[in-house]
Amino acid sequence: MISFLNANATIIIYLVKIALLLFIVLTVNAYLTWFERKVVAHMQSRWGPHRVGPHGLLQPLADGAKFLLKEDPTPAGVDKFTYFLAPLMALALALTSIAIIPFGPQPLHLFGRDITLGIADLNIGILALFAITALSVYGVALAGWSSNSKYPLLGGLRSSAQMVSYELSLTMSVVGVLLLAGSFNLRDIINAQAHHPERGIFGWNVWPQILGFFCFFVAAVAETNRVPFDLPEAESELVAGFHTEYASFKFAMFFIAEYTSMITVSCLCTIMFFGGWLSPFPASWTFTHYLPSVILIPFGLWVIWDGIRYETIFGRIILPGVGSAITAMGAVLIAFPTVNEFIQGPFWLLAKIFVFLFVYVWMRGTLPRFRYDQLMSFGWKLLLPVSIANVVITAFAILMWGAR
Amino acid sequence: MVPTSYYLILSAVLFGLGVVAFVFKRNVITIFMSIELMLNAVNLAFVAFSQARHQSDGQVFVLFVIVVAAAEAAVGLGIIILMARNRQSLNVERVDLLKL
Amino acid sequence: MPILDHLWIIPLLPLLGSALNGLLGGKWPNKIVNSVALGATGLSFLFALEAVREFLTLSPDKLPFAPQHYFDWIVAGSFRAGFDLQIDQLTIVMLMVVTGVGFLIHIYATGYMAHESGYYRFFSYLNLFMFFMLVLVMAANYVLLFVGWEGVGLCSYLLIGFYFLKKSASDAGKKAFIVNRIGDFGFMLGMFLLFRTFHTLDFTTLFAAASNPAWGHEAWGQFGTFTIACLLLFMGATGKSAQLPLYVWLPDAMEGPTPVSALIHAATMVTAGVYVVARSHILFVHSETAMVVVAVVGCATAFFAATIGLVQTDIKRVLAYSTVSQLGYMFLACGVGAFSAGIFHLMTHAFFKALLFLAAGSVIHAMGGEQDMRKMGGLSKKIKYTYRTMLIATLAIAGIPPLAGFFSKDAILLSAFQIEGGHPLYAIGLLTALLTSFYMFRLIFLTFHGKPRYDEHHVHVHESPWSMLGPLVALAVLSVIGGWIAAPALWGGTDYFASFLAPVLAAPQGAEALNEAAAHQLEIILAIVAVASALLGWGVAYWLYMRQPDKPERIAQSTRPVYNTLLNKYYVDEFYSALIIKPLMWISTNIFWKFVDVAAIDGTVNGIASGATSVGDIVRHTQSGNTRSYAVWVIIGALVVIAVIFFWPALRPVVGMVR
Amino acid sequence: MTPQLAVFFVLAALAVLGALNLIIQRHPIHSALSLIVVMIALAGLYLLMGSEFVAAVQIIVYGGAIMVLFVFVIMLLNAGVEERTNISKLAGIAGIPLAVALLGFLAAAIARSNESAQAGFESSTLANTKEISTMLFKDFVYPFELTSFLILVAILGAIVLAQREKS
Repeated sequence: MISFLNANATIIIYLVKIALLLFIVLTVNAYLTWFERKVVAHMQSRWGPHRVGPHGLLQPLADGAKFLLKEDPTPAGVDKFTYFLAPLMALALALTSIAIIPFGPQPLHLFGRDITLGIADLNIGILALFAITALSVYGVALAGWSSNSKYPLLGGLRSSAQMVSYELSLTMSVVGVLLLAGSFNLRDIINAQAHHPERGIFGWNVWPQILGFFCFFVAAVAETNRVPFDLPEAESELVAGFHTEYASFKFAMFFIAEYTSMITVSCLCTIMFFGGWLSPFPASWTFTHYLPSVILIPFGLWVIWDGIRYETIFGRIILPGVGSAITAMGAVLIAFPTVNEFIQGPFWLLAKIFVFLFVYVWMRGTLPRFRYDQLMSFGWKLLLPVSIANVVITAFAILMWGAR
Repeated sequence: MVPTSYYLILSAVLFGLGVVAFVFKRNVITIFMSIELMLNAVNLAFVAFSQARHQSDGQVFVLFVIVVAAAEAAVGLGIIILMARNRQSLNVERVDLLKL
Repeated sequence: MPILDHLWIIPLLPLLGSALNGLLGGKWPNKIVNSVALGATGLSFLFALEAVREFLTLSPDKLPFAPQHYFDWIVAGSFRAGFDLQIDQLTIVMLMVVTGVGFLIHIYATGYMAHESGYYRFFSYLNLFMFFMLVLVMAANYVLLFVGWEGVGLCSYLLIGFYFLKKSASDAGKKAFIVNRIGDFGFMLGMFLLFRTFHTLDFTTLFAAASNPAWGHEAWGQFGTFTIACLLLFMGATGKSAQLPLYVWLPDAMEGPTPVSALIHAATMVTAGVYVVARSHILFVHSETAMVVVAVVGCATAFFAATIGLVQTDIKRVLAYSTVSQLGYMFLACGVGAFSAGIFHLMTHAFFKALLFLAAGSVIHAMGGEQDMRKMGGLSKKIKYTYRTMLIATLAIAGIPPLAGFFSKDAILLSAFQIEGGHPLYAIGLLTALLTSFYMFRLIFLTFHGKPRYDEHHVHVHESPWSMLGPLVALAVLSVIGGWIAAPALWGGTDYFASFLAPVLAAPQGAEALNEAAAHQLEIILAIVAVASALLGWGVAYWLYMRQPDKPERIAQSTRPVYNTLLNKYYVDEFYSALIIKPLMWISTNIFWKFVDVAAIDGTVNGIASGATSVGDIVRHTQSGNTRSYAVWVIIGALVVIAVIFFWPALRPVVGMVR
Repeated sequence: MTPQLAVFFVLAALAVLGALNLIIQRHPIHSALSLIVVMIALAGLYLLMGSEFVAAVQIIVYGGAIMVLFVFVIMLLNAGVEERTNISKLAGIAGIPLAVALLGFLAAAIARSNESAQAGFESSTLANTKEISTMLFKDFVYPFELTSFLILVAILGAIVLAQREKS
């Protein structure tokens, strides 16, 4: 047994990592929906889900069960193969793109092996990512075409056109960062932002690349068909866009794919422009290393307090447990400095990703939807020129006074 | 360790299939695709040679070929749209005005 | 500024005048055209005078004056032809004749052509002619001389055909052009030969090389290189100067306006041949054969033309034939080695023959375009000045002392007499002189004396304007005094003309043959004889045409065949046309046109075209318009290419064979 | 049977099958999908050869742009199953044999090529991208500019062609 493990450890480690990542991502997806609903609800001064479990925390599980158990009708006259292929493609590609994201600086030392955080560490990382996003158009387009119905067709047309046009500016807007980093590799890009540890937050790419960041974020939102660019699934005009004809789990696939790509985009934004796992504070401020526990412990205590005075018995049991667990985690970090050191990178990374996800939701809650021609003219006439200009300016600056 | 000739033969096969498709298919779009297939076959040969000789210019040429293919696709598809619009058919054999 | 350094001005002025008139003159009134043309000619005349003055006052060490090199015209290998102008005594004589007489004739023409259409065209041509003539006489190498030579030919063509709507006129022009081509062909061959021999065509170097005694007999012998070259050059001269057998164009050239006949076909252009022979005398004197040929041809032409002149009735044609015969005199002089005499006669002849033509033109003008002497008569009262000037000219050409013609003709006859074996030449020359005076006085009598043979009502005879009479008078004066510079030779003095030309031309050879005294008295005798013959001719003419005017008819009746022969100019034109023109026409019609052009060339071209069409008809069907078929064609092409590459080792030898 | 060889055979089989499927399928969309498969397989082969940049570009441009354009046009024109007309005799009779002959020629020409082609090669990934870029912007800069101009012209042409004439 042990010998077998040692024999092909790498493979096993990879499998484990993949499984773990899948689990995490799917869970995060699920709770992202909950988070979104909550936030939007509070923005609209509603309660949002709160029946299923305390604060509706079990709502995602219920949804998942519903997706799995619902009947899955296949409309008449659809092109079977493509009809089934489309959601698979969408989900597969979305999940694959996560695999390229590195989640932490130094490898985890376990069983006498270095286990890097993150699955694939390609030296054309960002390019591969773009390749995958480029392919993800097919999911939508084919779904729209294959379901043999006019609304999906229109949705598919729209989305494929929209994705192709925004992909250009997406790619272009990153070139500036690539020029600064001089590499496609995501780790290199992050490290390139740590040239001056003392600058902290001011060393990040977002300052020199503010234009690029703007373009990138907008284009990314459009790529993911989120508000305000969610025309492919504009309820008011296209029923539900390309996945009108999809039910139950195939629909779930599209759903998960969308949220996963949201996460991916957030990761990319973080890594490209906000220094990935770098701390916003100068490296010399070692006391900031206790920030995770400083955040975790009060939060845990608040959860306990909130749980004790919760209406339902169930809540009174669950919430304090969760709260104490969080508090314990904070305590552990204080207790073991090595663990604390190790956690710094992932902590900041996740924190930034969380912020971006919040921004996504925020936009969803506030912004109106574009009209189609506005969308196109915005993408072609504003976004693309600006991003190209950004490339030119960056290249010029690097040539003039080697801005690295 | 893959011999270069394997890649070359593969590219030859793909090219031949592309030619077959070019002659065999009637749908303009498909014919166009077969052209792209041939281009890809040629690219494969390019990359194989450049890697075998450790010279990068082959890959540069691949980039050029891709760019040209993109331009060609843009124009060609525009033409196809026009054709479908004017003749209500995508069958090349229904479009035989290409003569005196 | 010394003109000698800027000789190019002299020819350039007429060119400018010609360009101005030709390009802009169409819009201008006649006055401006006049002023331009006359201004150009007159100015170049003045410049020529100035040049002569400077040349004569040139310090002896500068002589001979070096040719002025302006720019290289042709440079090919060792061959070089520059635009070089030279000036020496011979050139001076020609220059004076050309510019002076030319200027006078220009003045005359302004009056004569006043009512013609194409006025500006006429003067443009005339100035152009002046330009080329000046280039001809001032050229310092054969090539440039040939340029002038061809140019004057062109101008004579243009001017003979001036009334190009008249068929006879345009035909005459073509005839002149073509006949001249024959001569020019010989001339060019001569130039080539000279270049091949001397590797240069510049006069100075060429003559220097030619007079080198090293040349042996094979060069100077009967069929030596130089003899051939001289004969070829002489062939050109016969063409240009209307000698046997190429004289036929000159009489027809009378179709042109009279001033043209006067300027080109009497005074200047036709003498170009004589000028060339004199210019290249160094070549000629070395070659006995060439000299003999020149002498004989000249002598024969003189007599021949004179006989024709006897019976012509067209006033201008009489003059034309007399021109031919006078030119014959000049060649006779050259042939017997008396180049200076020839040039002298050239000059005097220019004076009186131009005068004759202009006077005849005035007569024609007076008669309103009538040229037939039989329809004239008794004009002497009506047009006095014309009559007197023309009489002077006639006396001059007939050789009555002390007028110009006497001295020159006398000098020629003398030198013809003096060379060994020259007596027959002398005899014929004498006879020709008699004939000359006969037909000239016949002309005078028929035209001016007797009773009018035209009806007075239609023709209003009137004297010409002064613009025409002025030149007549001037020329009359010249033809009186023109010969006097050579006069002293008669009473033992020096021949100033000959001595003036001496630096260029060798003195007559015959002069040394006999001692001074003998030469002198012989000269006197010959002069008396010549004058006697001239008077005889006069007398005969008087007797025939004044005393009993019906006599000539009867003589003509009695000697009908001879008369007809003369009247038809010995049927030379008919002979030529039968011998040359007809076969040529036949060949070009039946062989070159009908066979070569139509059958062969057109047939080939049309055949190719129709072949292409038929092939296209077959191949067209491959173009079905079906894209898939085209795709298959493309594949076939690709297959062929790849097959060639694939089987290259096998194909290589085949391709090698093909290559 | 080294792992590379195994991967190669898998990808090659994928590519050939995709190409065959392109011919067999009668609906343009399916042909397009099979062509996409071919392209991804080729990209994999490029990765196998170690020219990762070309692989990425292959997928991004071919897969992400050009083929999307095809699919888009097919959807736009709502192209149905292709009709099997046989108007062109020539293509019907000579087409396939000729194509096969061409294929045979190519294969034979390669098969009998010299030994250097038979030998395998070490995939050199190091600094490959950098090398390509330097070459592209130093040695091939003029062709590069030309192609960009070509792209511009193509865009204009596409716009002009595809826009409906205003009436």
